[in-house]
This record gives sequence, structure tokens and C-alpha cells, in this order.
Amino acid sequence: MKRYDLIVVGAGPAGLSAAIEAARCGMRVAVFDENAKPGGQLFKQIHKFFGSKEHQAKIRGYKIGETLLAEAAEAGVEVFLNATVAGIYLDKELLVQRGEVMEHFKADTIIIATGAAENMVTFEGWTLPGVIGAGAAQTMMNLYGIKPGQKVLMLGSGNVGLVVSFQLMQAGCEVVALVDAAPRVGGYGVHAAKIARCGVPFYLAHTITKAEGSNCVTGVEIAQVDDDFAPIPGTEKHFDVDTICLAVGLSPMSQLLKMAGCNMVDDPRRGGQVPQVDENGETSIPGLFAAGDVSGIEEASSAMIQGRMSGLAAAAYLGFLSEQDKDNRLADLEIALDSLHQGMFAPGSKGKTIAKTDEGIAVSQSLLKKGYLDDADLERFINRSDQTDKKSGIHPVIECTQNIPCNPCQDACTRGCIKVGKTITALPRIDAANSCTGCGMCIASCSGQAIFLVDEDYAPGYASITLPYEFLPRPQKGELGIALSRSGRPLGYAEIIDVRSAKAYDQTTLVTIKVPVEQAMTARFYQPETNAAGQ
Amino acid sequence: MTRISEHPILGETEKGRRVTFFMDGKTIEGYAGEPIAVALKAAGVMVHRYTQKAHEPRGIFCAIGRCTDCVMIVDGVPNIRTCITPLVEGMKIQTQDGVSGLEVSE
Amino acid sequence: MSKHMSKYNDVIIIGGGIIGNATAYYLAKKGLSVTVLEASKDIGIGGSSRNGGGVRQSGRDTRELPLAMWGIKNLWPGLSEELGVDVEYTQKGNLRLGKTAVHQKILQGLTDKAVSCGLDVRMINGDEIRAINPYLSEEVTCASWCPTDGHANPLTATLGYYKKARELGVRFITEAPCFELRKIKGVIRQVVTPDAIYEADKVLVAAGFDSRKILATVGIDVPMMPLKMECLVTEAEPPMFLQMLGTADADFYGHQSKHGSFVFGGSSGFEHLNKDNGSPISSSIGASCTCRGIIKYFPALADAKIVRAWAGWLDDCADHVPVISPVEEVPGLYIACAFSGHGFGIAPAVGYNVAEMIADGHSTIDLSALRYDRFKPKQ
Amino acid sequence: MKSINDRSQDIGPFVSQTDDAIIICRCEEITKGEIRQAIHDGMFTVNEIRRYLRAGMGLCQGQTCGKLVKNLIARELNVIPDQLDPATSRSPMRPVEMKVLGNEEVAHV
Repeated sequence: MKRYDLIVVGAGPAGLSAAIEAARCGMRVAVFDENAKPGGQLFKQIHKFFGSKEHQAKIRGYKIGETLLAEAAEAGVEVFLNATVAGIYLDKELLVQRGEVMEHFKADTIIIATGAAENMVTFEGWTLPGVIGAGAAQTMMNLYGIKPGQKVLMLGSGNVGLVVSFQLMQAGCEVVALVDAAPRVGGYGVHAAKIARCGVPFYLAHTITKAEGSNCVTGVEIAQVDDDFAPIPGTEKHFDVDTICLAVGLSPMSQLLKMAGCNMVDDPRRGGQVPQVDENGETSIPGLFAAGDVSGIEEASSAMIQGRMSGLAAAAYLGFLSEQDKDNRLADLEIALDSLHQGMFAPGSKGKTIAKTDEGIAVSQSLLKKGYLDDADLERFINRSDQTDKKSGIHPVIECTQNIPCNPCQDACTRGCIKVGKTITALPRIDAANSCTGCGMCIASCSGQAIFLVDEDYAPGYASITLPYEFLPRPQKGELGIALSRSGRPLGYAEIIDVRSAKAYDQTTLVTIKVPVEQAMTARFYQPETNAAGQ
Repeated sequence: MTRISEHPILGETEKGRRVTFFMDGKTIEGYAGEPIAVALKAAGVMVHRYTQKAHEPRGIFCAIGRCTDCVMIVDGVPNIRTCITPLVEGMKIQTQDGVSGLEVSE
Repeated sequence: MSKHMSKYNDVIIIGGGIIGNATAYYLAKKGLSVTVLEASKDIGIGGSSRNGGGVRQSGRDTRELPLAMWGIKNLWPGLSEELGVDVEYTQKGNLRLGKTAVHQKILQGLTDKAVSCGLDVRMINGDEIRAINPYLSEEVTCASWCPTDGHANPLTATLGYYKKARELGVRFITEAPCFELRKIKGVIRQVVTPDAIYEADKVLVAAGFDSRKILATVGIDVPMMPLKMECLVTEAEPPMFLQMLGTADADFYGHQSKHGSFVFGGSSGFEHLNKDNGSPISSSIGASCTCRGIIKYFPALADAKIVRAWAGWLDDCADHVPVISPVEEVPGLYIACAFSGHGFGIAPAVGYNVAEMIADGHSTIDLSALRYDRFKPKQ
Repeated sequence: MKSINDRSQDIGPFVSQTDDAIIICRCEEITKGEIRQAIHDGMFTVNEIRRYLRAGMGLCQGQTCGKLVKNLIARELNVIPDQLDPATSRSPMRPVEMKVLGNEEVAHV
């Protein structure tokens, strides 16, 4: 029977990373993936990643996918696409469907990296065409270049719901509202702020009560919920939409591990049924590993590290790597993984209410409830005692108010104006002792699009604001449009005085608008006058 | 317009050859190799099938071949997951009614 | 942990499969108090829900044939109504198919025996076969045809008996494996589980092949071994045929369910040598082998999609016929196990007659040919 | 003994709810009301609900409704969902035609 040193199931971030590490140790490695395209969800993730350099921060997901594929090819990994693993059997045997044939394979080690499946939520009409998963929306628009709908309502304010809402707008769809039964935004505040400033209203503590339509979705009704998540009569609101997008969490797709006979546990913090694994992902069956979302829902960044760890552990298991080399290399990866597991969104903080940042600043409640920082909350963060700020000349304004593991802004500023420090979850500080040149690298490097360059002295009575812009059509210099507040409220006319694109900005356009000086700290987005928000 | 002609991050989507296929007897155009469901979506088709018991409409739901809601009859074979089955020129697609083809009045 | 003594029952049944559930139901109907102890987390998780759903008389050993015929005449037709659950009983005949002269001989032998017991079964040729089922390939040249055979849904029948018995007050306890049977003063009295000791006047052991080690605790042996068999089910298809099917070669058996899916079982030839990891898991070759077998008989099903395959253990008896019997040497003990892969179709009749045996001391059908002490070495 | 193992425990009468008509299993079109009724008929596990109603036994093999069914049982029995096992994982992981499943190839090296 055809046999490999390692068979990896799933060519996503975890699976490819595992395969690369193992192949680099000299193993014969095959990767099977049921999809026509490799990369798992990476090719649907068109936003810049968070983290640090070692986590490929500020690189867009699909580009990380391209890099992984190139590395896999170089390392000699055999990647089989349209290869559906039908089952896993005793003696580490796999039955794989490829085209019209079922092929039997054996492996001395197996890494299951099958990822996750979307959770569901039910309401009247949820089976109508037009109600789709957020993953479906991403697949349609980012892989196949088709809009999931024209007018969309998003259910779920976790990172998936927030990121996909932004992507929907980038694809040219209108997002009419973002709804979540929880009383607070679940995902990163910076992701929420990106869509709030486009004018998307947030309905927290609301749920969908009905999808309307006979043959497909023509509208949706939402209602406020009480403390037991039951809709409150009389609070119903209607929206005309053709699409309802569900982003209510993920569950590990662990069926193969269960079929293999691994000890499984039900762990709500890891997203559901997961295998019992050691720190390198080895299950209760020696030589059988799990990596990535299948052993606990996290981000692609951590999946890649987990994948590498399991790949190295598999190599050591078969003697392709000495125990000492394994320990040394795993130690580095553990540190990298650990740094992603810090801050307000750390796995251990799930479900906890956090009142203050690590710096001791009260977290913004408006960000959690409405998706944007209100003026009072903002004040606490931009006039901090630990930073020296100045108001003359061009300078960065960083609206990053949660402890998330991310620090590319620090490296982006060659003048040393921005400091995060060793703890990558710390809030960035501005060091005004160093002078800003207005190069804009900090704006383009911020995965959360939370950095703006403001110059209150641009012209008498006018300030300039440089902001990140990732929509089409790209504004033109000299164009007159509308300045929008953090909540997407029109503030008045704004003139485009500069539009910058550069390879180093990686598809993010830096748009500089001229606004009355009193809007210097309120205008945060630009809308072409001919377009309504988000269209 | 349902197709994204230009994307601010991704630029232009790579597409195959433009081909024709048939849906309940009507001629539709799509791109070879893209999922059948994508070609149908571009043509404005929302309903892929009607359910066996309640005859309720269903369409794309997960778009990755898991939920099996988008199944249709493709070249005479029922229960084909259109979201992961590549479009081939001349394919005959039928709206599925339960486990059979939907009667279509021309 | 000290075990609490559970409340007294008239009868304790060990095993929450269809035999245990059906017996519990008929005992409760007679007014007896019954507790059913199931070792696993689920009711009906063993062979009861893993079989092909045949409700056959043809092809059976003459010792169990009277039970099969009586059940089909008296219980199956009204079972859905009696249980309040659709057991999908379909009485449209059984075709046991053959392709070769050897098959013809096997089928003729079975048919002759059944006819001698009064069953309406006869041999038919290829044309007659395809008149009954036009989808069968030309390779099929002979069959035995029993028009009063049929099939039902093992899942709803098993759980239907459970539901109805529960409604009548039968107590069901899951995750209650029996460690030990205990006699008190010469008669069966206690059933020991990890959590409790249950007491009753009478105990029925109906725990599939696990019965062997349970019975060993009171010095009784039933010569049987677990045998792993595999089944599969297709997506729903438009209605094609209603008969139950089997083959002389035993390469597959099955039927189309009311739901539209085809349920088939088959063998790869390695069943007696198959291994597992402590639970009945599919082998890497079983489903593929069964598919090849089916397509040879039904070319039209080549495009039907398999949605699920599973395996299960038979409690295969030394002579491939069940043990249904009182155990006089352990007064109060009864056995119903070793069904050897054909227990489902006779389960209602077994439940009914065992309930009579336990409650009344005698049963409608004479079960003496199925006694536990019938096994004798070669002379 | 875990409470869920005593199948005679009193879980109260079946009381209909306004959203009982909502579909839970999309493939087999099984409603919330049918599942709740089945729980009151004694089906206390995901496996039993599957076998009794076919919920999760359709073309997608319960990949869409598995968690929903589990949560419904947990709520009706007033236990935490982690106490309930999901359904058994069975091959093939995706539907596959008989002619393909029967077309095995064993490459020898």
C-alpha cells in the first residue's frame, strides 16, 4: 500500500505549516484537501493579519497562503487537491476519494488539520435562500468574485462577523446592520470601528426574529432581547435585505479524529468536541496529531504555529529530528504561541468582562455597545500620561484601545514615534520627542486601520487627516466628498488633498482630506459624494 | 451587477472560458470551472431545490460542500452539490423537487 | 462507594435492545413491574439498530421458523398502531437471489425445508424475478420468492418498543452494565451494576454477545462469538422497489426504506477475522466491497450516493440459531441472545413469547428447540 | 448515576412553544417541536433522536444541525450540553457514489 512518513489532512494554515516543517526534516509528506483550492480559509482572508513579525503580522491572509504554498512546494510536500478523505481506519489507514477512484494510503504519522465548521442559529425563515453562512459570503466574494447579495444584514459581532461585514462592503455590497444577541461587541474593537465609521448601525442585544420572503429573502425583522435572550415584544425593526449572513461562531470539524478513536472531550472554551492533545497536538493515539481549529477554535496565526509544532513533533516521533533539536525549536514556537494568547481576547479571558486595559484605562463602553469610540472615551486614550503628545504639525493619532497581540506599528515608524514595547499586547504610545514625517507607513501597517495622521496646522482654519482607504473607486485628488465621523455621521464637505498608493502600503490607499480644524479629531472616514455610505 | 468586476484588494477575479449551459431548459452563461452555484447566482437564480416534505425552497447556504442544501440535478444525477461542482459547457441543470426533477412548464 | 439497593422489581431485563425492549413492553402489558438495564449510553445501540431490517421467514432454520411465521401473522401488521410509532413495516416479499448452479442448489435446499414447515416460498427463474423487480441485472438467474416476507425500520421499531414500554411504567437505566448476577438462597435475585444492586424475582439476559460474560457469573455458558458485520445507506432515491433482498452468496442484503434510502449489508469475506478497537468500527474495505456486490445485481444504483456506513457485532451462536430459554438450574433466570444476525425480524415474537414464558411459565410458540443446553460435542 | 441515565425521571409535560415549527434538521426537515416531543417520548441522547426522527441522518450527516439538536436536548432535560455525546462519526465523510466507493485502487510501492 502507498505509504508516507506523514499524511496531513487539510491544506489550511495549520496543515500546510505542519507539512512544511515535517518535509524540511526530511520526511515524505502528503497533504489531502477536499477543496479545489488549497489554503483553507487563508485565501478568503483579505485583511491584514494581527500579531508580530514572527506571526506574519500586517500581511494579508491570502498572501500568507501563497507563501505557504510556495514553501510547501519547495520542501517537496505533495499536495493533493479535490482529495476527500472518506474515512480513517485502524493501522493509520486512510481511504481517499480522488475523482472516480478510492485510494488507500497508510502513514506512519497523521496530522488532522481539518479546521472548523460554522455554527448555526435558527429563526423563522432561516432555511430561505438568501440566508447564508458568513463563510459562504467569503467564499463567494473572495474566491469566486461574486457578490453574496446587494443588501446584507450580518448576525454576529465576533471577528468573523466584523471582518466579513467589511469585506462585503469592499465587494460592493451594502451592509444595512450588524446584529448580535450579546450586549457587547465580541470581536476586536478596531474591526468594529472600521465598519461603524462607514455608517453601519450596530444592534447589540438584538436578534433576528424572522427572515421574510416566500421564495427567497426579501427582508428581515430583528428585535431587542432581554437578559435571557428572549425577544422583547414591541421592539421589532424591519430592514429590506436580500441576504442575511450568519456569523455565530465555529465548531471544530473533528469527525475524523473521533472516527479514529481518539479520546475526545467536550470543551466549550475550545468550541466543542475536540481531541485530548498534549502541548504539541498529539492525541491519545501515538503518532496521530491534531493542529489548528480542529483542536480548538483560534485564529489562523495560532493555527500556523500549532501546525509547525505538530509537524516537528511528528518528525521527532519518527526519528527525523533529534529530541534536543525538537525541544529547542518547540520552545521558540511555544513563546510565539504564548504571545498570541495574551491580552483581552486570550483564550482564558473568554466570557469575562474586562473593565480596564493593562495600562489601567477604563475600556470604552461605546466601542463595545455601538462599535465606535465616543469623544469622552477617546479622550482617555489619546491624552495618556505615559505618552508625550504634541499638537503642532503632522502627528499620528492611534485609536487602538484594547490589549490585542499586535505591534507592526512600532516597526513601521522609522523615526521611533510609536512605541509598543516588549509586551505585544500593550497599547501603542506616541513619543513626540521624535518627529513624524507623515510617511504613512504606520497607517498602512495597522491591521486594525486605527492609525490616522492629523495636522491641525495644515492651513488657517483647516486640518488635514490622512486615513486608510480600501474601497473602490479610489478617491481622486481635488475631489470633494463628505467627511464622516467615527459613527459614520456626515460632518460636512471634505476635499481630497492627497491620495497615495505604494507597494509598501499593500493595497491600502492613504487618502488625505482637508476638513475644518474643529473636525480634526472627529472626522475619520471619507465618502464620495455620489455614493451613499458603503455602496 | 452580481459579479464583482474589480476588487479593491484582489483586483480582477481569474475566470475560465465563457460557456453556455442549461437550467430547466433555459440557456445561461457562466465561466468554465467556476462552481455551478456561482454561475447560477450570477444569473440571478436563488432557488436550487424544493424540499421533499414541505416543498420549501432552498439555495446556497454554506457554499463549501458541507450542508448539501444547494443540491440540484446535474446531467440527470440528483443531489449534486452545486457549490463545489465545476461548471462544464453544455451542462443540464434542473431544479430538484424532493429527490426528482421539478416539472417545468415552458 | 457503597451501592444502594434499588427498589424491588418483578423482572429485570439486562439489555436495552429490541429483544429487551419488546419483552419489557409485553411484560408491562401483563402488569409486571420491570426495570431494563442498558450498559451503554444509548437505548438500542447494538445490533438492534445496525441491522438490515429484514422481516423474513424464508431462509431461516426450521427451529426458529415457527416464531418468524407467527410474528409476521400476529404482531408485525399491527405494530405501528400498537406502539404509536411508524415502524415502516412493508410486506412485499423477499427475493433471495442466485447467479450460479451452486446458488440454485443452496436456495432449493432452503426452500424445500421451509415448504415442509408450511411456508409459501418457491423457486423462480430470471424472467419471473425481473417481472417482480425489473432493476435486477441479467446475471441473476434464480431466486427463492416468499411473498409474505418483508422489511421494517429497525431504528423506530427498537425505539418504539422502548417508548411504549416506558409509557407503561417500565424503568430504563442507561450506563448500567451488569457486572454480576447473584443468587440468594438458591434462586436468582440480584443484578450488580457499578452504581447499584437491583433486585427482582426474575432476570432476563438479553445483552447480545455480552450475555456470555454476564451468564458466566452464575456458571452458565452460551457458545457464541462476536462477529463484525458492515452496513451502508444511500441518499434518498425515488421509489424503485419494495421487496426485501438477499443473496444465496450472502454478498449483500437490504431494501429501499420508506424514506427512499437503500439500506444494504454485505460481507467482504474477512468478517470472522476483522479487528476493532473496542467499538464496532468500519473496516477500510467493507463498504467498497459491498458496493461492488450491489452494482453487479443493480447496475441502476451505480450513481446512488452512500451517505453513511457502519459496523455492528453479531452474537454468532455455535449453530447460528438463537438461545431463547429458561434456565432451570438457576431458578428465575431466562436467556434471549445469540440471535446470530437474524434477530430483528423475530424480535416482536420473541418479546411476546419470552414475556409469556416469564409471566405464565409457558409460551404460545414451543421454544424447546432453542434451549440453552442443546449444544453437544461431536459424537 | 447521572440524572440523564434514569429514563423515567420527570421532565415535566410537553408544552408547545411558539417556535416549534422552526426547522432544525434542514436535510430531513425535522422541526424543533418534533425533537422536543421525541425527548418527552424518552429519546434523551443525540443518537436516539437521530434514530427516532432521522434528524441528522440526511445528506449532510448532521454536520449542520448536530450542535442545535444537542442544545435542544440539554435545554429540555435541564443538563449542560457537554454531558451529551455527539453522534458517532461515520465514513464516508462526504456522500460518494457507489460506483466510486466500489472502485478501489491500492497503489503498491
